[in-house]
Amino acid sequence: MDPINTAMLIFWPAIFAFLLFTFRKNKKAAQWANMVFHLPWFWFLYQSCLLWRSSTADGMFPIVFNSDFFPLLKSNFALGLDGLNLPLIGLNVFLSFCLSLYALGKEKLSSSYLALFALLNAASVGSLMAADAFVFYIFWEAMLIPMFFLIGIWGSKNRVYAALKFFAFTMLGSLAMLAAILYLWVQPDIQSMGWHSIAQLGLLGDGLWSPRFWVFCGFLIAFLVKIPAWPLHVWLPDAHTEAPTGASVILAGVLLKLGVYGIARWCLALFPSIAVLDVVSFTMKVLALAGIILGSYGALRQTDIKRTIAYSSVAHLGFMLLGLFSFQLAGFQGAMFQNIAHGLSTGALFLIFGIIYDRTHTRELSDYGGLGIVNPRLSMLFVLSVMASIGLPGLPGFIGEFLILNGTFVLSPWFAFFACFGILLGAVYMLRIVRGMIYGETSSVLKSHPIKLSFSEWGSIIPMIIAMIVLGFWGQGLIAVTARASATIIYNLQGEILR
Amino acid sequence: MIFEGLRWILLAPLLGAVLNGVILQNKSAKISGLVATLASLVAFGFSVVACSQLSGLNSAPEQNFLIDPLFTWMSSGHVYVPFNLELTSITSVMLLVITGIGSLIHIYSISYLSEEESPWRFFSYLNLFLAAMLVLVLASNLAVVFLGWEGVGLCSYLLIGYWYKKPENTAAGMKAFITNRVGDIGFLIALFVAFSFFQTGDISRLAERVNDYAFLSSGVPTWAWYTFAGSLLWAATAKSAQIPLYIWLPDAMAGPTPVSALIHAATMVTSGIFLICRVWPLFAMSPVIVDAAFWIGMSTAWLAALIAVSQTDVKKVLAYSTVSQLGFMFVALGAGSPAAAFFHVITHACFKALLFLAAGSVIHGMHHKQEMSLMGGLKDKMKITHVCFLIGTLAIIGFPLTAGFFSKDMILAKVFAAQGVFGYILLLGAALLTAAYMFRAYTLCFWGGARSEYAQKAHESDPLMYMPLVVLAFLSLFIGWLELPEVFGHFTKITDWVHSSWYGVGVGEQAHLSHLAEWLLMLITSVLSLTVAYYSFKIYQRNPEFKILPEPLHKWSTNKFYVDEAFELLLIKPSMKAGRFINRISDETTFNGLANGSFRFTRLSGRLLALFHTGSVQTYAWHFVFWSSLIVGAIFLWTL
Amino acid sequence: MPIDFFDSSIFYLGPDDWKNLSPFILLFAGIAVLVVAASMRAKDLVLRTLSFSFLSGAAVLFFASLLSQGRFFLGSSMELGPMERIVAGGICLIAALSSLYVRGPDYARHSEWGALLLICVLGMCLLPTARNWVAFFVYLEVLSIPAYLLSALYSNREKSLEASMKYLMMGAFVSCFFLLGISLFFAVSGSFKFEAISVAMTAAAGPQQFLCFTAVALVFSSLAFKVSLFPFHFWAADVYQGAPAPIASFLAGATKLSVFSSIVLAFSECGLWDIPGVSLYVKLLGVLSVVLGAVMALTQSRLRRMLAYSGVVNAGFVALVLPNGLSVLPSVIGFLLVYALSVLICFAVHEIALLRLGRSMDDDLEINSFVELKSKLSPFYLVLLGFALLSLAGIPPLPGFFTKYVLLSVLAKNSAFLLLAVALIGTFLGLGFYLRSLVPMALYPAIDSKKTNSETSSSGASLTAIAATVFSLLVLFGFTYLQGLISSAELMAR
Amino acid sequence: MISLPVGELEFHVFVSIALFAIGAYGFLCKRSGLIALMCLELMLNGVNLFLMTFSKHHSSPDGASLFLFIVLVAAAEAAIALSIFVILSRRFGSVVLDDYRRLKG
Repeated sequence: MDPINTAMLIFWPAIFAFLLFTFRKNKKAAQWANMVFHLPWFWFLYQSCLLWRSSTADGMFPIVFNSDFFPLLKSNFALGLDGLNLPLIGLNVFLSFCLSLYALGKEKLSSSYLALFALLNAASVGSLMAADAFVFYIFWEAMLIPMFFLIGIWGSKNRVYAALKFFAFTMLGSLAMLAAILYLWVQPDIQSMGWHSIAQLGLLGDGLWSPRFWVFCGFLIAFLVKIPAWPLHVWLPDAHTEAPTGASVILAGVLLKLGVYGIARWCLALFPSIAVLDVVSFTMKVLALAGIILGSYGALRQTDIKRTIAYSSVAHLGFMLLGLFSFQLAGFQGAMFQNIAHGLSTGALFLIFGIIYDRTHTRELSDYGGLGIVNPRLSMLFVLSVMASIGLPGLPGFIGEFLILNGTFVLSPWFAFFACFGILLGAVYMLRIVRGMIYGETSSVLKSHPIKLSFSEWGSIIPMIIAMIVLGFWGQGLIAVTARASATIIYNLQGEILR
Repeated sequence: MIFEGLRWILLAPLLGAVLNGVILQNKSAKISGLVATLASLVAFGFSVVACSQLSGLNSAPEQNFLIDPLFTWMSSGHVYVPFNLELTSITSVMLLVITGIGSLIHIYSISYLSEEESPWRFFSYLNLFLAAMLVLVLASNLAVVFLGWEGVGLCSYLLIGYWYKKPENTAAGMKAFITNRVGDIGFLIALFVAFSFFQTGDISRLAERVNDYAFLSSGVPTWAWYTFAGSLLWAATAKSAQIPLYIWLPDAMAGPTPVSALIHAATMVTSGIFLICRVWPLFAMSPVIVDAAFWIGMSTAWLAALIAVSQTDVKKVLAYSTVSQLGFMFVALGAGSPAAAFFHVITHACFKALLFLAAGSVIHGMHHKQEMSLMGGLKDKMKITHVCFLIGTLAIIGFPLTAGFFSKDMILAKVFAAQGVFGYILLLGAALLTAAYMFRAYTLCFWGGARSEYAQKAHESDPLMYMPLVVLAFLSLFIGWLELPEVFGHFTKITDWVHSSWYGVGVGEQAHLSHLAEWLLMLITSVLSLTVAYYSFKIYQRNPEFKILPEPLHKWSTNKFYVDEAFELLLIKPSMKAGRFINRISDETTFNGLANGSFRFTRLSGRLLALFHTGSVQTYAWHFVFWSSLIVGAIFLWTL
Repeated sequence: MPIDFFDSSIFYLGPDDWKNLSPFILLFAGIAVLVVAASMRAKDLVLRTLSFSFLSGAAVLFFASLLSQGRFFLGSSMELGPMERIVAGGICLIAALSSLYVRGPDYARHSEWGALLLICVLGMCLLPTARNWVAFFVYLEVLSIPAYLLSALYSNREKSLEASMKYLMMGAFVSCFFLLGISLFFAVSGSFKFEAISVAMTAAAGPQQFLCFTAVALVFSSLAFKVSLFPFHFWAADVYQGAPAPIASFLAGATKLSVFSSIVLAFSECGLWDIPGVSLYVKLLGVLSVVLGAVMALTQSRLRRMLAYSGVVNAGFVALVLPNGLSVLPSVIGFLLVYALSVLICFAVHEIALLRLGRSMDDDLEINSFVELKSKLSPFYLVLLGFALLSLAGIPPLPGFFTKYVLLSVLAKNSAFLLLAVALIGTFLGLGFYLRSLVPMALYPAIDSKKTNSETSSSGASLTAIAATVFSLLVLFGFTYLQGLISSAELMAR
Repeated sequence: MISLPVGELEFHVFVSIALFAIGAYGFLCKRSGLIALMCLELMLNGVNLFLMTFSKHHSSPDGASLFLFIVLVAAAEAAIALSIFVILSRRFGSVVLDDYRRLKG
C-alpha cells in the first residue's frame, strides 16, 4: 500500500499510451491491449483506496506522494488523495474501462486514438490528484492537447471549428489561472506552491478588491469555463456534437467534473474568505440559476439530439454550481454526489446514442422514431438513463439534486425555488427526446439501419446502468466517502460567514 | 414495534416487475399475467398478516405502529433520510385497498390484454406501479414518500403511453408526467421546509413537532408553516387532479382500462389526500390553507360535474366523475375532517374501480369502441356487467345503505357542521349533478335499442373479467358499514383508525350534530338524488341526445370549458416561445457571435496590416524612420 | 596622449587567457580552414562536416569554460562572464545544428557559406562580451555583413537575391542610425566605455536628458531592427521567406539570442534603463509587437512567413521584460534558446516536407499544402512539428511553457499587470496561429498522392530536427542548473 | 593645441546633421539602388564629421578610432552591395529598388 501506487495511477496510463503507439499496425490487438491495460489501473485504484481508508491524517488535503522534480519553480510533485478526488478518479477509471470495451471491434478507432485517450486519462487523473498549484496547472493544460486531437481528428463534419473553439475557450480560462499562479509564485513569503502553503498565505489581504480576490477570480474563471457556467458555455454544444462517442463520454464524464472539483478544491477550500463574500456568492448563484434555466431552454430548442444532451449537462452543472455555493454540508456533498451521478447518466446517454449514431450517422430527432419496436432492450436502457438524468428518485440524479436544493434552501430559498423549475424543464426536453426517438412508428432511418449491438457494446453499457441503479439506492456509501473532506471545507466556510 | 414482514410486501411486486420486465419477456398474456397476479397476491397476503399484527398490538397511542428499518438512503448535514417502512392504522387500510383492488385488476387484465403483442411490458409496469404505490404508502420519511410519489408518476407515464404506436397516447403520457412534475415541485418545497425548519423528514417526528411547546416557541417563522402546508396542497392538487392541474386525468384515459381503474381511480389519484391525512396535524396549523382546500375542492367538484354531464365517451364521463369525487374529498378535508375524506377515499376506490372495470368489459365486448352513442340495449346481452354497473352507479349517487351513501353523507354532515347551510347546499348541488350524469351514462349504455352493429354483436366477457366485478360489487355494497353515522349507533371504525395514526397528537373535533339534524340531512340528500336519478333514467331512455344543460353552457361543457386550450395559450406557448427567443439571443447571437466575431475581427485587421508590406525596401526604410521618430516624439511629450 | 583604447596588456596572453579565449581561437582556425576549403571548391559534404565539427567544438569549449573559468577581462573592450559563455555556447549550438542540413545542388557552386557562417557566429559570440560601443559596433557589423551574403547564397534565384538586397540595404541604413546614436553618446560623455557613459548619463540634466533619450532611442531602434520588433520588423518576413532554409533558421534564432542578451548587458551596464522614457519606449515596442505581430501571423498562409511573425511576437515578449535590469538575463536566454531550437525544428521539418513533396529547394509551402504530407511523411516528423509549434505556443508539458512561465514571472514580480495581461493575450492569439498551422496536417483526412523520392536524401534535415528536440528538452532540465548558476553569477557580477 | 571656438562646434554639428539628413532623404526617395548606396556613404560621412568634431571637442582619440572602423565597414558594405546589384542588374535587368517586390504580404 506504499504511496507509489497513487503515483502509478497517473503514470500507468501514460506508459500504456506509449505502449499503444507500438501497436501501429494492427488495430484489433491495440483495442484488446487497451482493454487489458485497464486491469492494473483498477488494481492501483484499489490500492489507493486502501491507502486512503487507512490514512488517518485529518488535514484538509493529505499528501500521499511527494518528490521534488523542479526546485527552480518553487514547486514539487505533490499528490494528494482524499474524499473529494477519490470518487472522481474511480469514475474516470470506470468510464475509461467501459469505453475500452466499447472500442473493441470498432473500425474507426485506431491505436493512436486509444493512445491519445490514455494520455487524456493520465492528465485528468493527474490534475485531480495534484496538490501543487504548478503541477495542477501543467496537468490541467495537458488535458487540452489530447482532447483537441480526439475531437479534431475523429470527430464528425465541422470538427475543426469545434476543436479550435474548445481549445480557445479552455485556454482563455486557464490563462487567467496562469496569471493567478504567477502572482502567487512571486509572492515574497511563499515557500512552495504546495496547496497547503497557499492556504496559509496570509498577506494577500481580504475584502472585495484585494489581491486575494483577484487570485480567487483567476482560478474561478478557469473552472467556470470548464464547468461550463452559463455565459462561457458556448463551446460545449459544439464540442459534444462533433466529438466521437468515446471523447464526448469522457468529456461529459470527467472533464466537466474537473471544473466542479476545481472550484471545491482550489477556490472554496483555498480562499474561503473570498468565496463567502455576498457579492461573489450571489453572482455565482445567479450564474448557476441562469445556467439551469437557459441551459434547459437551450436544450428545448435543439433538433440535434447530442446538442440537447449537451445543453442538459449545462443545466445539471448549473445545479452543482448552486450546490457548491450554498455553503451547507448538504449542498456541498450533494454537488460532489451529483458530479458522479451526472457523469454516469450523461455518459450512459452519450454512449447509447453513440452506438445508435455509429449505425445511423444522423443526429436529427426527426429522423428517429420507433426505436422501441426495433430494439426494445436498448430503448429500455435509454429510457432508464433519461430518467436518471431527469433526477427520478430511485436513481442517483435525484439524490444529488435533492441534497443540493436542500442545501441552497437554507440560505437562499428563492434560488432553490426557481431552480426547481430546472427540474421541470429537464423533464420536458428529455421526454421530448424519448418521445421522438423511442415511441411512434419506426422511422425510415431505423428501418434501413438495423440496430444490432455487438457483445462488447452491451458489455460497455450494462456496467454503467448497474452502477446507476446501485448508486440510486446505495448513495449513502458515496456520500460517506466525501463526508470528512467536505465537512472540513464547510466548517471553514461557515467560520468565515460568522466573521 | 419492529416487524420484518413489511419489506416483503414491497419486494413481491418489485420482484414480479423485474421478472416480467427483464427476464421472462414472453409474449403470452397468460404466463406474464399469472406471474404479475401472483406477485400482487403475495403482497396482499403479507399485508393481511401485517394488518393483523398491527391490530393485535394495542399499546400506547405513540407506539402503536410497526417499523421495519431497511437502510439509510442519504444523510448529509441537516438532511437525514432513513429508508424505513412504517405501518400505522391508516396505512394498513390503504394497504389492503391497494393490494386487494390491485390483485383484482391484475386478474381482470389477464383476459383484457389477451390479444396484445407485448403484454409482459404491461404487467411489469403494473407491478412496478404497485411497488411504487406501496413505497408511497409505507414510507416513514417524507423523502421516501416522494420516491414513491415520482415512481407512481413514472409508471402512470409508462402505462398511459403503453400503446405507443399512436402519437396521442404518448402525448397524453407526457402531459401526465409533466403536470405531475409541476406538483412535485410543490412537494419538494415542502420537503425543504421540513428539513431546514423542522429539522426532520419523519412523519411521526413531524407530527410531534405540533404539540412540543419548546419547538413552537423556538421561532419557526410563520411563513414556514404556511409554505409547508401550501406546497403540500399544491402537490396534492397535481396528483389528485384538482382545479389548476386536473387536465392530465381526462387525457390519461388513453391508457388501457385496467390502468385507468387501478391508477386513475383507486390508488394514485387518492395519494394526495392520503398524504394530507397522514400529515394532518401539521396541515391544520394553517387554517387559511384548509379553507383554500375547501374552495378548491368545491369548485373542482362543480366544474368536473358540469363537464361530465355532456361527455359522450364512457371513460371520459367516469374520469370527470373521479375528478368531481376527488373534489368532494378535498371539500371534506377543507371542512376539517380528514376521517370523512379518508372514508370517501376507500368507498370511492371500490365503486369507481367497479365502474371502470364494468366500462372496460363493455368496451371489450364492443371491440374497443368507447362512444356511448354507439352503445345501447346492452342490458340483456351483458347481464352480469349490467348488474355490476348498476350497483356501482347506485353506490356513487349514494343510494341508501350503499357505500357511497354513508361516506357522502358523512362529508355532507361535516360540511354542514363546519361551513353551515350555504356550503351544504353547494355540495348537495354537485351531488345531484353526479346522480344526473351517472344515470345518463347508465341508461345510454344499457337501456334503449342497440344503436350500432357493435352493440348488437356485444357479448358477455369471460369469467376472468366479471369475477373481479362481482367481488367489487359486493365490496361497494357493504364497505359502507365500517363507519355508521351517530344515528345508526356508535360504530366509527374509520375515525378511530385515522385519529390513532397521528402518533397520539390530538386535533380539535368539530361540533356534533343532533340526531334530528342528521336524520333530516340524510332524508333530504337521498330523496333529492333519487328523484334526479329517476328523472334522468326516464329521459335518457326515450331521447339519448337530451341536453341537461342550457345551450350556451352545454357547448362550453362539451369543449371542457376550453381549459386545455387556455393552458396552452396562456402558459405553455408563451413560456416556450420566450425560452427559445432568450436562448437564441443569449447563445447564438451574443456569445457565439462574440466568439466568432472576435476571430473574424483579428483576421480582418491582419489583412489590413498586410497592406503595409508593399515589399519595396524604401517603404520599409520609410517606416523605420517614421515610426521611430513618432514614438520618440510621443514619449518626449509624454515625459515632458 | 597615449591611446588607452588598446592598452599594451592586450598583446600578452597569460596561461588562463588561452583557456578563456580558446573557443574564439578555434573559431578563427575554423574560418581559415573553411576559406581554404572554399577556394578549393570542396564538395558540400566536406564543408558540412568541417563547419559542424568546428562549431560543435566551439560550443563544447564555451560550455566547458563555463564550469572552470570565472570572469575574464580583455582590456576594456571585452568581458567574458558566465552569461556571455552560455549565450555564445547556445549560438554555436544553433549554428552547428543548422549547418547540418545545408545541402542540395544550389550550395555546390557557393562553397564559401561555411566560412561566412563561422564569421557570423564569431560576431554573435563576441557581441555580448563588448564593453564599449566601438567594439559593439564592430561586432554588430561582423555579425550582419556575412548574414547579408549568406542570405544571398542561392545567387541564381531571384527570391534569395531580393531578400539579401533588402536585408543589406535596410541593415546598412539602420547601422547609420546606430552610429549616430553612439556618436551622441560620445558627444555627451566624451568616451565610448560603458562606465564613462553611465557616469555621464546619471550626471545629465535638463535638455541633455532629452539628448540622451534620443541617443538611446536611436541605438535601441536599430537593435530592435536586428531583432525584428514591431515597427522595424518589415524585413523579417521577406528574409525568412527568401533566404535559404538553414540560413533563415540560424539567423532567426541566433541573432535574437545574441542581440537581446547584448542589449540587456550593454544597457544595464550603461545604466540607460533609468533615463526617463526609455523603459516606456521599450515596453511600448514590446506591446505593439506582441499584439500586432500575433494579428499579422493569424492571416499568413505560408509557414515560413507565419514563423517570421511568430518571431516578432516572441521578440515582443522579451521586449516586455527587458527594462528590468540584469536579473532578467537568465530567463531571456532560456526563453530565446528554446525559441531558437523550436524554430530550427520547424524549418527542418519544412525542409523535409519540401523534399518529400518534390518541390524545388527555395519554394516555401502553403500551410494547407501540408495536407498531402500525411500520406508521404512518417507521422514521427508530424509529431516533431507538433511538438515544436505547441512548445512555441507555450502549452504546459512542453519546454516552451516553462521558459515562458519564468519570463512572465519577471513581469509579475515587478507587478506590471497590464503587461502581463498583454502577454497573456499574446499567448492566446499565438495559440490561434500555431494551432491553425497544425490543423491541416493533423485534422484533415489524408489525401494519398504518390510518394516522390527526391534526389537529395533528407537525412540531414531529420538529424537536425531530432537533435533540436533533444536539445530543447535538455534546456528544460538544464534550466535548474542555469538558475543555480545565475545566483552565483549575480554574486560575482559588478 | 588649438580648440575650436564654441561657436564653431554648433556649426560643425549642424553641417554633419545636415549631411546625415540629405543622405537619409536621398536613400528614401531616389529610385535607383546605386544612388541609394551613395546616399548611405553620405550618411556615414555625416556621422564621421560629427564624431571628429566631438573627438576634437573632448580631445580624446576614441572618436577617431571609431572613424576608422566606420570607413572600413562602409567599404565592406559598398563592396557587397555593389556585387549584389551587379548580379541583380545582370539577371533581372534593373537596379531600381521598387522593381523587387515579389516578397510581400
